[in-house]
Formats: sequence, C-alpha cells, structure tokens
Amino acid sequence: MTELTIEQIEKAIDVASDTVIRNEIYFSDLDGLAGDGDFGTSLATGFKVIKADLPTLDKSAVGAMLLKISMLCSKHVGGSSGPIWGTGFMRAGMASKDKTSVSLEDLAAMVNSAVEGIMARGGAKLGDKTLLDALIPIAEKMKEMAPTGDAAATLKAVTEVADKAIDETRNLVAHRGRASQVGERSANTPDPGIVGVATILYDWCKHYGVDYTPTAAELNR
Amino acid sequence: MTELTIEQIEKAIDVASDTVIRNEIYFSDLDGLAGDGDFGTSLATGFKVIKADLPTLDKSAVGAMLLKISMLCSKHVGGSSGPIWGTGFMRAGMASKDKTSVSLEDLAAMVNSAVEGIMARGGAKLGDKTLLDALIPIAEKMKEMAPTGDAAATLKAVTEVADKAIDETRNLVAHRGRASQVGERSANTPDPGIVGVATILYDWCKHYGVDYTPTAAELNR
Amino acid sequence: MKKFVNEPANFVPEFMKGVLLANPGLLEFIPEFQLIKRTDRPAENKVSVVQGSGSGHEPAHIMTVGPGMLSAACQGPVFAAPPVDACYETIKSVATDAGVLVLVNNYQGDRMAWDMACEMAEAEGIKVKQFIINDDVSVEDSLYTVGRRGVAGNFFVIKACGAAAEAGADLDTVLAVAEKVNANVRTMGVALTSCIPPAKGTAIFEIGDDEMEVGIGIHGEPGRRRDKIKNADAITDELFDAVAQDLPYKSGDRVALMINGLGGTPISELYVLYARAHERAEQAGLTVVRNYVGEYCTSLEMAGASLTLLKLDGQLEEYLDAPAEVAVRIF
Amino acid sequence: MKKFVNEPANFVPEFMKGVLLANPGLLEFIPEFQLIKRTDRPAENKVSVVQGSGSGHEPAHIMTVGPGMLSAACQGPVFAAPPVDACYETIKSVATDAGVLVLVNNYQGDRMAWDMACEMAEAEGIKVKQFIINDDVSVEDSLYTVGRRGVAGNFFVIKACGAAAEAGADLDTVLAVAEKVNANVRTMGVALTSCIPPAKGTAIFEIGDDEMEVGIGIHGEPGRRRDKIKNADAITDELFDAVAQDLPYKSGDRVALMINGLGGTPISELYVLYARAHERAEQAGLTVVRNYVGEYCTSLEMAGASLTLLKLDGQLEEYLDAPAEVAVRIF
Ligand SMILES: Nc1ncnc2c1ncn2[C@@H]1O[C@H](COP(=O)(O)OP(=O)(O)O)[C@@H](O)[C@H]1O
Ligand SMILES: Nc1ncnc2c1ncn2[C@@H]1O[C@H](COP(=O)(O)OP(=O)(O)O)[C@@H](O)[C@H]1O
Ligand SMILES: [Mg+2]
Ligand SMILES: [Mg+2]
Ligand SMILES: [Mg+2]
Ligand SMILES: [Mg+2]
Repeated sequence: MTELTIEQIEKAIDVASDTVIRNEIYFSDLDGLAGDGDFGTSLATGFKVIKADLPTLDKSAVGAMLLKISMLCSKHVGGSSGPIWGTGFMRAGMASKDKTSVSLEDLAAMVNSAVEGIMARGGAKLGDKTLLDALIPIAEKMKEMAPTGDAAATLKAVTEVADKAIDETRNLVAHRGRASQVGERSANTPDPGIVGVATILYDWCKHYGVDYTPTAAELNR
Repeated sequence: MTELTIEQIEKAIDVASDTVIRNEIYFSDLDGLAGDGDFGTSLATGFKVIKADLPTLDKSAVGAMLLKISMLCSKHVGGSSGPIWGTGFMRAGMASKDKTSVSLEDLAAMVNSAVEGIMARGGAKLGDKTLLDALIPIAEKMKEMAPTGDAAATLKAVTEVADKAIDETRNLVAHRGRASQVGERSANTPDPGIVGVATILYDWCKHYGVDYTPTAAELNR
Repeated sequence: MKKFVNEPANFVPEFMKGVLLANPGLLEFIPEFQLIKRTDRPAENKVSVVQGSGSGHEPAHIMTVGPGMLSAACQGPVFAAPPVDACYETIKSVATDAGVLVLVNNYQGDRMAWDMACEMAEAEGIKVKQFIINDDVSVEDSLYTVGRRGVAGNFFVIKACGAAAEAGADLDTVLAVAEKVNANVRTMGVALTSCIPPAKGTAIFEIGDDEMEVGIGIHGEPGRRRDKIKNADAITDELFDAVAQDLPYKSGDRVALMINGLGGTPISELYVLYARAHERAEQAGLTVVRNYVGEYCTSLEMAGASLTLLKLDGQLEEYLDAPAEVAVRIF
Repeated sequence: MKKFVNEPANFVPEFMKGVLLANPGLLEFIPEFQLIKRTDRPAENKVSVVQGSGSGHEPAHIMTVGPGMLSAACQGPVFAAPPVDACYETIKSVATDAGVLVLVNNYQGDRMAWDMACEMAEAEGIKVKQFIINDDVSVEDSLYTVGRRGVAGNFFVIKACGAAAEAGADLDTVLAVAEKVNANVRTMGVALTSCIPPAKGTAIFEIGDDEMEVGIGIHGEPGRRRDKIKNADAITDELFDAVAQDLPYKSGDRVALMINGLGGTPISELYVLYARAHERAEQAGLTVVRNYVGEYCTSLEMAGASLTLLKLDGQLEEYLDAPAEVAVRIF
C-alpha cells in the first residue's frame, strides 16, 4: 500500500505552489473574462508565502502542517479563494490530525472532508460552475480508486476528471462568486477555479512522471 | 428748454425694454464669449417685468417711478446686472425724487448720479471694460450738451460715444465681472454691457427719428 | 486616472491612517489587519458589534465605528472581502463574555470570510453570532442563490444594534434587533455613472452618456435594467415604488426615510430626490419620523443614489434616537 | 445629462424643499426669496449672522444655517449671486437691535448684491455690517482687482461668528471675530474634473483625462496652472506648501486642518489627502488641534479637494468647540 509521508506531501504542495505562482497572470486573466480578475493574484500571493514558509512549518503531523497552511490562506489569500482554499486545507488537516503519513484512502477521506467543508462554507453545489465541479467528482473518483493503492493511476484518473470538468462546465452560467454577477455573460468562459485545480493536477502528473494528455484548451497551452 | 414728462420717460423705458427683450439671446451670446453667458437672459427677465409693470407703476414723480424700477431690477435681474442696473435706476431716481418732469440738465445730473453709484457699487473704473466705459463718457457728454437743450442732438452725441466705446474697449482685458475670470481670453471680444447700452441708445435714435449710422459691427447687424 | 491615489496597493491603509489622524482619541488602528476599533471596547458585560467588508463604501464600514455604533470593523481591499484572519482578529479584538455580533452584508466573499472567522473564534471559546443583512430589493428574482444584497439599510442595522448593545442588551436581544431592522428595511439604488477602483484604474462597467442602471449594486453589479436617464422625480418614483411595495409599507406606518448618495452625486441633487421621496411617502400615508440624506454606503465616486425605507416601532425609534458618534464629523 | 434634475430652472427651489423636509423644526423656508432661516431667529439681543451666494456649493450656504452657525441664508441660482431683494429680505428676516453681520464671499456678484441690500436695509434703520471673506491663496497675483476668492475657509468664519453671536457678543465683536478668522485662514484647491451646472447641461470647463487644475475656483475659475495629475502626496504637498507659506504658519502654531471635498471625490480619497496633510503639518511643527474632512464648500460634482489651515488662539478654539447644528446630519 502507498503511504505518503509528510515530506512527500510537503513536496507536492511546493510543486502546486509553483503552478499557482507561474500562472498568476493567466488565472487572473481567466477570472477577468467573467469575474473580477483577482483569482490568480489572490492565490499566487498566498502560495508565495506558503512556498516560502513550507520548510519551517510545523511538521509534527500531516494535519498540523495542513492547518498551518490553512492559516496562511486565511491571512494571505484574498477574495473568495481565501476562505475556500483555507477551509479546504483546514478540513483536510482536521481529517489527518495526528497522522505522520497518509494512505491513499486517508487522502480520499481528507479530500472528501475538504469538499464537504467548502460546500458548507460557500453554499455551492455541483453545477454552480465552481471548483467544486472538479472537486466533487475528484473526491468520488479517489474513493473509488484508493483501494487499488495505485497512486499514479489515481492521479491520472483525477486529472482526467478535472480536465473534463473544464469543458463540461464551460457553457454553464456561474451561480457563485463574482462571476455570478455578470449572469449570462459568464457562459462560454471556463471557470478559473476549475482550471486552477486541473492545472495543479496536470503539473503533478508531469512532476511525478505520470503520462497524461489533456483535452481542455486551457491545459494545452 | 426741453422738459421730459413722466410719460415720455415711461415711453423711453418701454422702448429700452423692447430692445433688451429682443436682444436676449444675442446679449447672452456676447457674454458667452468671455463671461458666463447670462447677461442677456438676466437683463431680459427683469425688463419683461418692467415692461409689464410700467403702466401701473407709481407715477407721482419721476424719482418714484425710477425707484420702483430699481426695485424690479433688484428682484428680477440676476448676476451682476441686478445690482448694477438697480443701483443706476436707484441713483437716478434719488436725483429726481419729487420732479414731475426733468430738463436735459436734470437728466445729465441723474445719469451722473447713476454712474457714480455704479462705480461705488462695483468698484470698477474707466478702462475696466464694463458698461462704465460707455456710461462715464456719456455722462460727460450729457453735461456738455445739456445747456443746449437739444434733446435730439444730445441723444445722437451719446449714441456715438457708446458706439465708439464698443470698439475702443474691444481689445482690453476685462477686470470686472465673470469675464475677468478668463483673463487674456476676454480680449478681442466686445463687452456685452457696453453693447447693451449702445443698442438701447441706437434704438432710441430710431424710435425718435434721430439719424445715426453706427460704426461698431454689433450695432450694424 | 482622475483620482487622488499614491500606490494603489496602499490606498486602503493610507485612507485608514487619515481616518485615525482625523479622529484622535476615539479610535484605535491595527494596520496589520486593516482593523479599527473603539478605544473603549471591549467593555465588560457589553455585547460588541462588528462588521467588515470591501473598501470603497465609506463611511461603511470602518467609519461607522464609534459609541453607539460598531465596536470594531475591518476593511478588505477596494470591493473585496477582508481576509479571514482580519475578520477573526476583529472578533477577537472586542470579544467579551457578553459576546460578539457579526453583521455581514450579503456578499459571498464576506459571508465566507466571516463564517470561517466565526468558526475559528468559536473554536477558541469566543461567544459569537452572525447576522446577514440583505435589504436591496433590486434583483428580486435573482438567479443567484446568494440572494439579495446588503446595502444602505446596513446603516440602520448598525445604528439600532449599536444602541441596543450600548444599552446593555444581551447577545440574543441584539441579534433580535438586527433581525427586526433587516426584516423592516428595504433599499433600491440607481447609478448614472460607473466608478474607478484605484487598482483597476478604469471604470468598473460601461454605461452610455444618456443611460442609467436601475437597481445598481454597490460594486457595480447589474441591476434590474439599463434605461435612458429620466428626470429626478421619475427616478425617485421608481425607487420609491420598488421599495415601498416590497415589504409592503402600509398607510399609517411610521418610517425612517433615507436618500443615500453613492459617492459622486452633488449634495443638492440628493435633496431633490429626498423632496420627492418624502412627498411620495406622505402621499402613501407613511409618517416620516426620521430623515437621512447623505452618504451612508457609497461606491467610490459613482454618481447615483439609493432610497431606503425602514418601518419603525417604539423600540427602533428609541434606538435610532440614541446618541452615537462616528468618524464622520462635521464640526 | 448625468444628473438628478427635473426642470433645471426649478433645481434650487426643489433641493431647498428637500433640505426643509429633511430637517423639520430647525428651519423655515421662504421660497419667494430662496431664503432659509432658523425658526428661532431673530432673537432679542443676539446678533444675527447671514450669508447668501450662488447654489452648487452645498452645504454652503443655506445648509449651514442652524444654532451656533448662520441665522439665515439665501441662495441664488447655481453659481450666480442671489438677487438684491433676496439679500435684503434675508437681512430683514433676522434683523435685531443687536444688528446683523453679513458674511460675503469675495465674488463680484455677491459683493454688489449684498452691498446694495445693506444700503437698502440701512435706509430702513436696520443695523448691519458686511465682512468680505477671501481665504483662497490660489490666484495671488491676480490681475483682477476683486482679489482673492472666498472658499472653504468660509466654514470657519461662520462657525466662529455663529458661536460668538450665540454667546451674546455684540456686532463689533462678532465682526472682529470674522476679521480674525479671515486673517488667519488660508485655502487652496485642486480639481481633477469639471462639474455640470444643471441649466448648462454640459461641463463648465474642459480638462484632459490626465490633467488637473491647480488652484481651481469653486465655479471652475482657472487656478494657478494646468498640470498632469500627480500622485496624492505630491498634490497634497503642493496645496500644503502654498497654503502654509502664505500666512505663513509657523512652528508652534496651533491650527485647524481641513480637507474639503469639492463634490465628486470619494470619501476614502479625502482621507488619503488628509493623512498626508496632517503629517506635513506635524513635520512643520504645527499642532493640529482640530480636524475636518468632508464636504464644506463644494462645486457640484467636481472631483477635487481643497486644503485649509486656520491658525487658532484660545478664543477661536473655544468658538470652534462650541455646540452647533446644521442641516447636514448623520444620525
Ligand atoms: N461559493 C463558492 N464555492 C466554491 N467555489 C467558489 C465559490 N465562489 C467562487 N468559487 C471559486 O472561486 C473562483 C474565484 O475565486 P476568486 O476570484 O478568488 O473569488 P471572487 O469571486 O471573490 O473574486 C471561481 O472560479 C470558483 O471556482
Ligand atoms: N463691477 C462692475 N461694474 C460695472 N459694470 C460691471 C461690473 N461687472 C460687470 N459689469 C458689466 O456687466 C456685464 C455683465 O453682466 P452679467 O452677465 O449680468 O454679470 P456677471 O458677470 O455676474 O455674469 C459686463 O458686460 C459689464 O459691462
Ligand atoms: Mg475573482
Ligand atoms: Mg474577488
Ligand atoms: Mg454674465
Ligand atoms: Mg453671471
């Protein structure tokens, strides 16, 4: 069975930080199509701090580290993304409180917790055109794949889920966040939150040598 | 010796009212070149009331009638013209308080009084590019001509004075009133107050059959 | 950019510094969290009332901190919710055994930030309750499940809750006051121009020279419709009807009437609107007991105004009448 | 026209009606003369203080009528002096044996109208004195013999004279207070945009998208120069230097500091300017005893601001501190 250590999780977060920082302008531009154009900057501002602080964060347990990351999101991520990503890390952290390593099944439970937390926080449901349209099926897919113990296959599977979510939600009208204020104008634009999640996953594939060819234009740049 | 009766003065004011009312837009346009474009409207608003009220005004004396006209200016003429024309009529009225008719010499004294009142009121002097640049030499001319007792010749002479004042002041910079706020921009525009005085005098010439050919473009429209 | 700004990123802390300097003694400024609090809060046995939202709506929110009003407030960047930790620190800064009431205007970002902050505060044993203000009737049949927006009616919720808290009411009572005001207050606004957030540097939306947006949001959110500009009375009538029919307010009601400027409208124009609104209220049989004309909840330099009606009862009249002091001073 | 207006000709009476309706009890409105007076004036043995000028500068002038402030004021059309008879009626409406002080901002039209009105009042045996306010340092070497303009410093003259009159000072004493304030107050303003008088319907002057007018007049009169817009600190520095060097104000002076919005500037921006001005004052060794940020003398919706310094002494501090009430209310 795969067990992910604290160090491995730390590395994964470091890689995700690079993704967010590198895509600051692109993610903001995507948000600018229908939202207020702050998504990339909000997230990158926070992840710059997260990346810088990672080495010195409390590593006594996976949960401890994730709760610290949640705090950094609360402090440094603006807009809706602050409480959304902060809640995600907080719930994942609470679900891995004293663990010094996590199994794929633990990870599935952590993601599920994060998803439930985000839904409770922001009141969004599947189909509201938010990152939950990626995260909800991801959580399901993880639950399904976790028993296999195959981390690479799981990563590939969830990346595909996120990739597809970009195109499947493209024509929806946003019902949450700033993009919802423009109503119909939000149709025909991808949701930046979903693109953000998918990009992180795709970058993890690349980093861990998992071969995946995305379909959404936003991942094929 | 010519004695002007109250009725004659009333008629002259009625004719002047017509002049002002007919030129409402033109006088305002002139004021708009360097000032705030309200001169014609301000004056016409007042003279419409003056014309309407003239028949029923107190006619016990020339002065009484003029003081009533002064009150109407105070009430109905806006901008600087209210106190200027109001003061003029007030001083002329005070200088003819109980008279039931006035000689040319009385009239010269009344105009002189009006001029002094307007100078005291607004602090303008000769050369400040205001209607005083017409009125001051008019008062002098009247003083000079009055002993002749020739009303027609006097009217013709003062009309010429006012006519010339238009061109003589055209290139001055206004130092008083709204036009002074635009500084150099007020040069090369005629002063609407001077044009107003000259137009009234020229219309009197026409009304009383005094032959006069004006030189200023503003009177030759 | 036709604005008085230095570095746009410093705009909010700089203006907050100005508020502090101009109101010596009354307020305390904690720059790290863009948080302003009453120097005399927390006070034992008194409920604290807090708020926090995006900047650009001045005097909401930090400029409504003061005796009889908010105990503390934090500001996010212009038109963006404050970060969660600022909300949390705001609660903590005035936490008392009597508890803290958080008044949240109904925007997704603010709600999520305060919701998380309350969770964090509760986890630390702080007694805290949230209340959502949503007085804007503009987008009634909104697609958007976040529901009606919180706008100028916010002032009355703060004023009444502030007075109740000052009078020593307990947390449930202050919360009930918030509920009562919110249940009885309705607002609708109209915009003639857009506004320019300093960081953006350009207008937040486009609008034609002869157009108005009826039912505008205070962040430039679309309203009910775009229309040609009408005269002041016609505009007031539309706002009045929309607001008055919503509760509905009925003949015999005693009300507070507010015309709120959105930031760029001359004072004189606000009173032109007020005159008509007051007449309409009287024609409808409402008794205008209290009148408010000015800027209470703005959208930077947006030319526009909103109309608010609040139905009163004895308790609310007393709370509105109670003394209060804020950073918006005249003398 | 991006404005809330009905018939432009009715703009002033309509907004005045709004002011009256929004301030029941305090004020009396005489529409014929566009005149507003305190219901409790004239009062025996008390000097009355009056003013009147063009509209569009709200809260100046009729909105500064109230206890401890003006006894009465009349408004002309937007940016135009009131007619002589309105001035005369204003004096008459509050005439007492103690006398009437007329505070005239230094504009030709206002001066002539009040001068004639005073003459008429005197002719009727009313005791009346005039005082000319000219705090604007912008056009120092003005060609124009009418001299410096009266702008936001007007507020301080009214406040101090109002307090003195309320305290029972005689006419010469109140006049001396006006002289003292005027001798010690200096202002300069800057505009980023023009404004739109309702009757004109278009901007009163043209200004480029990246330009400001330094030393603007409150009717859009040209200032010292046209320049590219600078950042808020640089603008404040220029206003502060021009004002501070004019008196000059010296280290050790106790001062009141005002940032006055010209109508279209967001509240937040005024505080950005205030923060810098306050710092500059302190750096110059001035003690800022009283602080004023808001709209005191506007130019319709003009985006812009002015900075005013008033050097204080014990008497003036007391007068500024005295209670007062005007039609500009918050609560
Ligand atoms: N209520 C919500 N629940 C979950 N995700 C949301 C919600 N609202 C917005 N999002 C996600 O956040 C993204 C936008 O983030 P950001 O730009 O930081 O927020 P804001 O809308 O406040 O500007 C959206 O693309 C969407 O995926
Ligand atoms: N101080 C003054 N003394 C005499 N006449 C003046 C003075 N100021 C202006 N005028 C005259 O008044 C005319 C303008 O009148 P009007 O437009 O009513 O005044 P305002 O300048 O207030 O708009 C000018 O053309 C000038 O002749
Ligand atoms: Mg966004
Ligand atoms: Mg945002
Ligand atoms: Mg004029
Ligand atoms: Mg004028």
